[in-house]
Amino acid sequence: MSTSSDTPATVPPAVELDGITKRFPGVVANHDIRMTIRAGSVHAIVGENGAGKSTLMKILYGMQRPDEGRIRINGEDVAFRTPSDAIAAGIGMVHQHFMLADNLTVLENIVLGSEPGKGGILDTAGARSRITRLGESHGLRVDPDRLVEDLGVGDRQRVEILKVLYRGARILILDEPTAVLVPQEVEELFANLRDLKDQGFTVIFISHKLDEVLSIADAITVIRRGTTVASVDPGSVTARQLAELMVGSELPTPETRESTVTDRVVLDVRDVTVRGTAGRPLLSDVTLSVHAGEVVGIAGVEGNGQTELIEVIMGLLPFDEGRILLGEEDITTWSTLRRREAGIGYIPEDRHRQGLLLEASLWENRVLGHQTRKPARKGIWVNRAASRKDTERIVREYDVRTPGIDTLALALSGGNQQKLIVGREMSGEPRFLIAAHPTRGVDIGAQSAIWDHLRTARAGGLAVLLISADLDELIGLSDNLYVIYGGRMVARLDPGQVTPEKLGGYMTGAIAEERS
Amino acid sequence: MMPAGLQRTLLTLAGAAVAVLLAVAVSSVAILAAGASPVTALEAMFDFGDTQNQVVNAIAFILNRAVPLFIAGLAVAIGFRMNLFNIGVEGQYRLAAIVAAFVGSQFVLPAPIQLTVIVVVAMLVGGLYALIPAVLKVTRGVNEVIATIMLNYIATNIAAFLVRGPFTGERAAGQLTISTPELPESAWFPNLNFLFEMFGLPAPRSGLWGFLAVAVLLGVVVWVVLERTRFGFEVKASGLSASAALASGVNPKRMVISAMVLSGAVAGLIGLPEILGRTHSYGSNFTAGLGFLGIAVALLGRNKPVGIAVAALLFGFLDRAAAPLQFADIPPSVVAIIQGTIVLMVVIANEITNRMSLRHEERRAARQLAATPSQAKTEVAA
Amino acid sequence: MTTSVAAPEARRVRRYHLALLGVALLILLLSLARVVADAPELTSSGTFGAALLLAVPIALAGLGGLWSERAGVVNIGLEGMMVLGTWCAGWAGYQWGAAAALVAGLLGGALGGLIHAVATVTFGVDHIISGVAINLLGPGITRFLSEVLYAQGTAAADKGAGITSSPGLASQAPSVSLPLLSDGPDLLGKLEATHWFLLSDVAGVLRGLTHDVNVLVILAVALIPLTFFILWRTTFGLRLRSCGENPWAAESLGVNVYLTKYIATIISGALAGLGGVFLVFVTTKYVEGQTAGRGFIGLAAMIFGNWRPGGLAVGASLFGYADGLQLRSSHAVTGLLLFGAILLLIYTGAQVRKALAVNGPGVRQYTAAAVAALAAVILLWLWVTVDKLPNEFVFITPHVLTLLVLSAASQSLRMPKADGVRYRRGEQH
Amino acid sequence: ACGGSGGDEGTTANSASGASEAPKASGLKVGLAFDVGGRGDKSFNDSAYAGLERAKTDLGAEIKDLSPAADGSNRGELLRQLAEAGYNPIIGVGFAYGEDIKKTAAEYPDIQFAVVDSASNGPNVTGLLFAEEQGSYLAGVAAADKSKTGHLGFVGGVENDLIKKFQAGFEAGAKSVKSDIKIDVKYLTPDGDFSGFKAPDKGKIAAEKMYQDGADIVYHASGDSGLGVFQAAAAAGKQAIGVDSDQYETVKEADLKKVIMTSMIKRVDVGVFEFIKAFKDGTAKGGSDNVYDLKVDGVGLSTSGGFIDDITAKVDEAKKKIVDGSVTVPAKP
Ligand SMILES: Nc1ncnc2c1ncn2[C@@H]1O[C@H](COP(=O)(O)OP(=O)(O)OP(=O)(O)O)[C@@H](O)[C@H]1O
Ligand SMILES: Nc1ncnc2c1ncn2[C@@H]1O[C@H](COP(=O)(O)OP(=O)(O)OP(=O)(O)O)[C@@H](O)[C@H]1O
Ligand SMILES: [Mg+2]
Ligand SMILES: [Mg+2]
Repeated sequence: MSTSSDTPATVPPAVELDGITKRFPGVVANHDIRMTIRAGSVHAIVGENGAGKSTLMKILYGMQRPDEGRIRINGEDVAFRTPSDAIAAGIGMVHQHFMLADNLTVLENIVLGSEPGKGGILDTAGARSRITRLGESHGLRVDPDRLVEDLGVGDRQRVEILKVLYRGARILILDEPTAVLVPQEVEELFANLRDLKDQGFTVIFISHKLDEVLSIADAITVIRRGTTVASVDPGSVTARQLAELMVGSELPTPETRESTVTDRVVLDVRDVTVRGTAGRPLLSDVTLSVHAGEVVGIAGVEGNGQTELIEVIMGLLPFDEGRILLGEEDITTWSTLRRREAGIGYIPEDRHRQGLLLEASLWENRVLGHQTRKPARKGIWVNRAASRKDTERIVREYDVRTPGIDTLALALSGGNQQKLIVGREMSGEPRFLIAAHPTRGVDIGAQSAIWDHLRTARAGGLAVLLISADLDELIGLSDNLYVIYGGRMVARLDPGQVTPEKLGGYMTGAIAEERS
Repeated sequence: MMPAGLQRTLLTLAGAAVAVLLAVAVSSVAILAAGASPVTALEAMFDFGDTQNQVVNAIAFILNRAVPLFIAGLAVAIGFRMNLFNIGVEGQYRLAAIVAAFVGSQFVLPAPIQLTVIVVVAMLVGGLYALIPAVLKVTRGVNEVIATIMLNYIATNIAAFLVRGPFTGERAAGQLTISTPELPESAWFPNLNFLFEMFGLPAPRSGLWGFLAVAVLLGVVVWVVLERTRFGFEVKASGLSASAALASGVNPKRMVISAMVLSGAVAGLIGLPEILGRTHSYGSNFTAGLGFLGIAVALLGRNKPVGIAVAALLFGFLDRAAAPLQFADIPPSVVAIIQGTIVLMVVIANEITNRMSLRHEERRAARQLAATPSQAKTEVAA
Repeated sequence: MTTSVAAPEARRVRRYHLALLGVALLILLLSLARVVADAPELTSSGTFGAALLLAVPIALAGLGGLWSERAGVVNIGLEGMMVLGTWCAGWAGYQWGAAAALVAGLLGGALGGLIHAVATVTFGVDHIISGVAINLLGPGITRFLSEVLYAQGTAAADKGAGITSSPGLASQAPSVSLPLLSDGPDLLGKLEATHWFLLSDVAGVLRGLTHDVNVLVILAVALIPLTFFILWRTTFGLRLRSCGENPWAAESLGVNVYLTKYIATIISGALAGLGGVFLVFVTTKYVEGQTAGRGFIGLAAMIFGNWRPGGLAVGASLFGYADGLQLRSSHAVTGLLLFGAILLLIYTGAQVRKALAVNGPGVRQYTAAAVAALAAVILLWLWVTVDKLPNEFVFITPHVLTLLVLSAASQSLRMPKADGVRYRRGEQH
Repeated sequence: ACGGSGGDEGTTANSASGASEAPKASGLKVGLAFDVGGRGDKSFNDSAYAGLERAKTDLGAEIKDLSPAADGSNRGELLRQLAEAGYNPIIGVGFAYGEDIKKTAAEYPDIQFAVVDSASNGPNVTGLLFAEEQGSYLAGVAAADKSKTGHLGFVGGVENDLIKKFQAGFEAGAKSVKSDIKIDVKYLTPDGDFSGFKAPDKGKIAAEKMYQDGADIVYHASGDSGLGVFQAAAAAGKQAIGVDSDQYETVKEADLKKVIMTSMIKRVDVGVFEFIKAFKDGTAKGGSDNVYDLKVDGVGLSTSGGFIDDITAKVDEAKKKIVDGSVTVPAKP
């Protein structure tokens, strides 16, 4: 894919980064980063989670200022103080997480910050026609007058790109744009990007998905632990080699060895429907069962009902029809607390929102969710001594890297926070565990540790419902794989047989409903 | 190395001290602008009088003033700890005070029973009145700040109606204040003057209100409940992260209701020190506004009982200065300015020190971990 | 494309018509209640004039709240800012007249807003906490200033100042009436005096709103559409609202979120201060304590109005109307009971119809209908039996109404998503 | 006595020593504690202060005045601090001091206390009472005489018993002239919510309504809110009656002066001064009330502006009847 258009040597590079260093309290996010990005190319940056990619891009976009180093755009030295400076220099950024105001319209989101109009009055009509034209010429069609909250992920992604194009950016930064897209949508996006490249745009592209990177990039820079470790040509490197550059070691694989599935059903979800407020049901007639010793994986594009499924099982979301059984007992009407007490463990998808009290100590986080059970509880009291002791055990057994158990949770890195959560949820001796994105944002060492813990528990008879966006993880860990699409279970697959491509087909609805 | 908790505490204290100093500086400017000397003002504030009597009176005044403020601060803090803004303490204590004063005047029982009944009635009324915004929030999603503000007005009017109508008591000829019937002596809370007499000091004129003991006890109970019990943990968790608490099985509706009712029940006690210790009835002179001051006291005390006690004493100390300042020909509203600026400065200082200590914590963790990975690696290798 | 463009337009038009229809219906019902309950005050021009007078400071405080909360800063300190506004207006007004009072009041309020902005935006203090501190500080500062500047022996004291009040304004703000209709021949007044069903009521309402109106009232009323225009039709307004919805997105597009929040909060304070100026204009001098909690009520009106200018105007009017009515006639308040009963009966009918239309259990509708019907019966019974409500209950009419409306409608309220959220540059939520 | 039995001994023991320890007054040291609002309220408190100042000039007294906190929570403390600083006599201004004076007077039996608007409630307490109802009665007589429409109004600031005395007297006086006279009554806030004394806008609205309904004279007892009543009167081209001080003199605006037909004057300054003088002369014994009524001109009607000059005879007649006891004015409506 390295069809680099011939550029005369006189054209300066679009971006040059020279010795960029950025320190955060306790972390050096970027250290002496150097790279050169050719104008009119797609340049990929790869690296593990936390390697410092987003930080580097935020620096390039003026959102953060480097402690050291120089930035040159089209050969000229620049010092951005705010994103407006970067925008003025022709740089646009699509962030890793959507940066959209839900209660504003698409139009308002797009024009925000560089609004057309005379005398401060917004020229809505002008903006609308410009957005429509822009959308048509780049194949990014969205209705400018809809509220963003009514849009799906794909549309939101398009709005984000339109935002950048609208500002006349010639250098586009895309920070993990494909994380929430299904393969088909990724293909559409790539078509757009190639189109842009042909029109002379420079694209900086960040992704963890190495196949994608190899298919789109003209050049690749690898970042490890905040510093540039290699610049490679996609034509002369394999995904495996790339990965080893990123990690600095062999890749682990989430392969499940032998089956431990029993015939004892632990969790039984029967015909669950959640209507929600707007027309389309959030979940319709979802049926699935998880056996002791079994890992059931749920594949699906974000926003297709996974969150609702988890919340229904945890008792956080009321549902309109159906039943849920835990073992023999009907838990449909049970409170979250009672479900947890009955042996449901929960590794939430967003650990900062649902899993931790960031401003509380580790041992208090150990109590969280277990406040009614031993060892955290003694009558009406919180058993501090026992909780602390058990926290020490978790820190030891799960290799949580922390100065101590009185440290506040926010001081830990994401991976260590995740290990603490996994340790906590396992220590309640659960019968059934919801593991939602258990290794998201976690470095590779911690990743394989968490996988090991899941496997061990599975061997011990734990029933696991695994939700993940990482298809390799899903295929590797699951005994059974369901695909959720538009709130329905559209397929049940054997992870031993399925390919990522086929999975993607079901996930996007490209392949029609089927039960195997 | 210092334990993390201690370090955080020290930083907080330092921040508070700086804030108080800054507030004093700001007020000094105001005093100078008023054409007086800040030094004179400071002297006046710390001038407790020349005689033992005066000093004892001053101390008793400060304590007597601090008691209701402390209780008010506790009431507010219970809600604040879980980001529940009970602005309605004002209405809750007023209504509780009048009902308790009236009920207490209707019968005569041995003092311990009589007092217990009054206290229980006050807590019940306060709690029930706080239940209204709690239920509205839980069932109808009504913002508790607005609901409690409205309920404050309503409580003021209901209290005015009651004291004038159904609950009114007899009055001496020529007395224009109206009040509920006077409490029987068994409902007069014994004072704590012996505390002074123990040290050979004269008893204060106003008497040291016995409710001080109840307040101290209440402070301990609230501390224990908030810091040591499962309920307290759930309050803290809800305050730090409502979503995490929910996912952990904490029932937010139950928490809102119980925290609000507890807050209201404590609020119900705010009026009792005055009623049981001094006026022996609820009258039209009843001290209003303690609920709002309670918010300030709770903020100063960072929603922790010990801090609230310190803040209440500080406010009591400043309020006492109103008279000596006038003796020194300085406008007494300097006190209000000092109180206002202290609150503002302290909340800002809290914010800064909090951020500093969090950042420090992160850095410390990173530093310590930077030292350990080699060990961890070797362990793995071994 | 055309349909999608037209859709929101159509929606807007429909909403506008609906609002007009609602107002018409309300007046019809009011006039019905007026006739049946024999309480002419319900629709008299005097009541509406008083309502306007009482609603304006509330609306101005509410507008202040709207500006800051749309930018994501919760402003419970409106009361304190309003107090600063009244004092400054009184102080400048007695020396240099009404225009100076206006400017000084705006500045005084804006100063309060600035303090709030420094605390919440720069230092990240919790918004409620900072607001409470300002409410403590406002009365303290003004009392102190009075004690210093209005003390006995000062020039101001000779002009009539005291510690609790400033001297009278050196010049008054002018008042205007609608020529012909509510002044001079006063056609509306004549029509009102006839007590014809509906016609007199409409005339009363119109005359009340147009007779002898202070220029500041006109300014205040104009500020409502103006606020709508600025916040929803200008680039600055878009930026401001984006700070209240998603400041991180705004920041990433080059919006200076800190600056915007500062401006919004300062304007918020200035508007609250303007409410204070209005109070001073009405009383022609500063009187300590004259704000009497209007800042809080303004905040309530704004929430009541779903963080929208039109809505907050309705909320403020409701307060003004209820308060004006009770001040003018305790008897008419009982007439309001009848009015409430009629409204509830209509609501009951609507719910029953909905319940019958829904092809499902419709339990919710039935309960709502039952509760409303019960309430209507109680109100009717009260209206028949109670001759004169105790004053205390009359005083709380507006507050009870607000509570009732909030509990009926709270779930459909939508506050700016990042309202009250601590925002720090470069940090994501 | 609040402290129960234990406290009593201490209290008596202290007060003896307190009195001996307190610096001996070189001359006359008079302390005065204001009600909420404090000195400079242009009303009640200032009137009391005028009496105090007169004591300074006429009697050579050393004077000290203190204002309470905004919530009035330190009234007792002010009295105590004055007592401890050797002031004697000590005066509390406002009925709110009733209870506090009672307690403090018991603690300092050697000091003479006086309380304005509240009855004596201790052997060393003198009540300085004013017959507001009598003054208001005269206001009612004047209003009824002057009224062309036979319709009057009364605006009370806060619905408490003190203000009701004004209402009762006014109604009785008006009815004595014209038994079927119509009197509209409106209070601005309930008891306990003192904002009714500080709400000119509300006073204006209430009075406006009365004028619209046909009242041509409105009497107000509503502190600062009275300003609104005058404004309403000016706008309606009608008249109003002021209260406490001669408001024709204290109100500065010319257009408002015009409408102030008369004011019901309450001579707190006289009460305060007379008490201090009596104390100096050794005749203030405490334990009784000094009633300032029409007889001693403690209350009365002002005549500034000359609006009621034509009915002086009628007013004097009514006054005479009250003074000689043939008419008793009710203190409750
Ligand atoms: N504002 C900040 N304050 C403190 N630390 C930060 C901040 N932003 C980033 N970091 C830290 O800097 C490091 C680099 O983070 P960055 O987000 O750049 O990584 P990344 O390569 O984008 O990871 P991912 O693949 O998860 O997106 C991480 O350790 C992160 O915790
Ligand atoms: N923007 C930020 N501001 C402050 N601290 C941050 C920021 N980003 C990350 N951190 C902190 O840096 C540490 C490491 O974060 P890391 O990036 O490894 O996890 P994470 O990527 O944030 O998790 P996730 O991928 O789920 O977002 C954590 O303590 C986190 O709190
Ligand atoms: Mg990350
Ligand atoms: Mg990133």
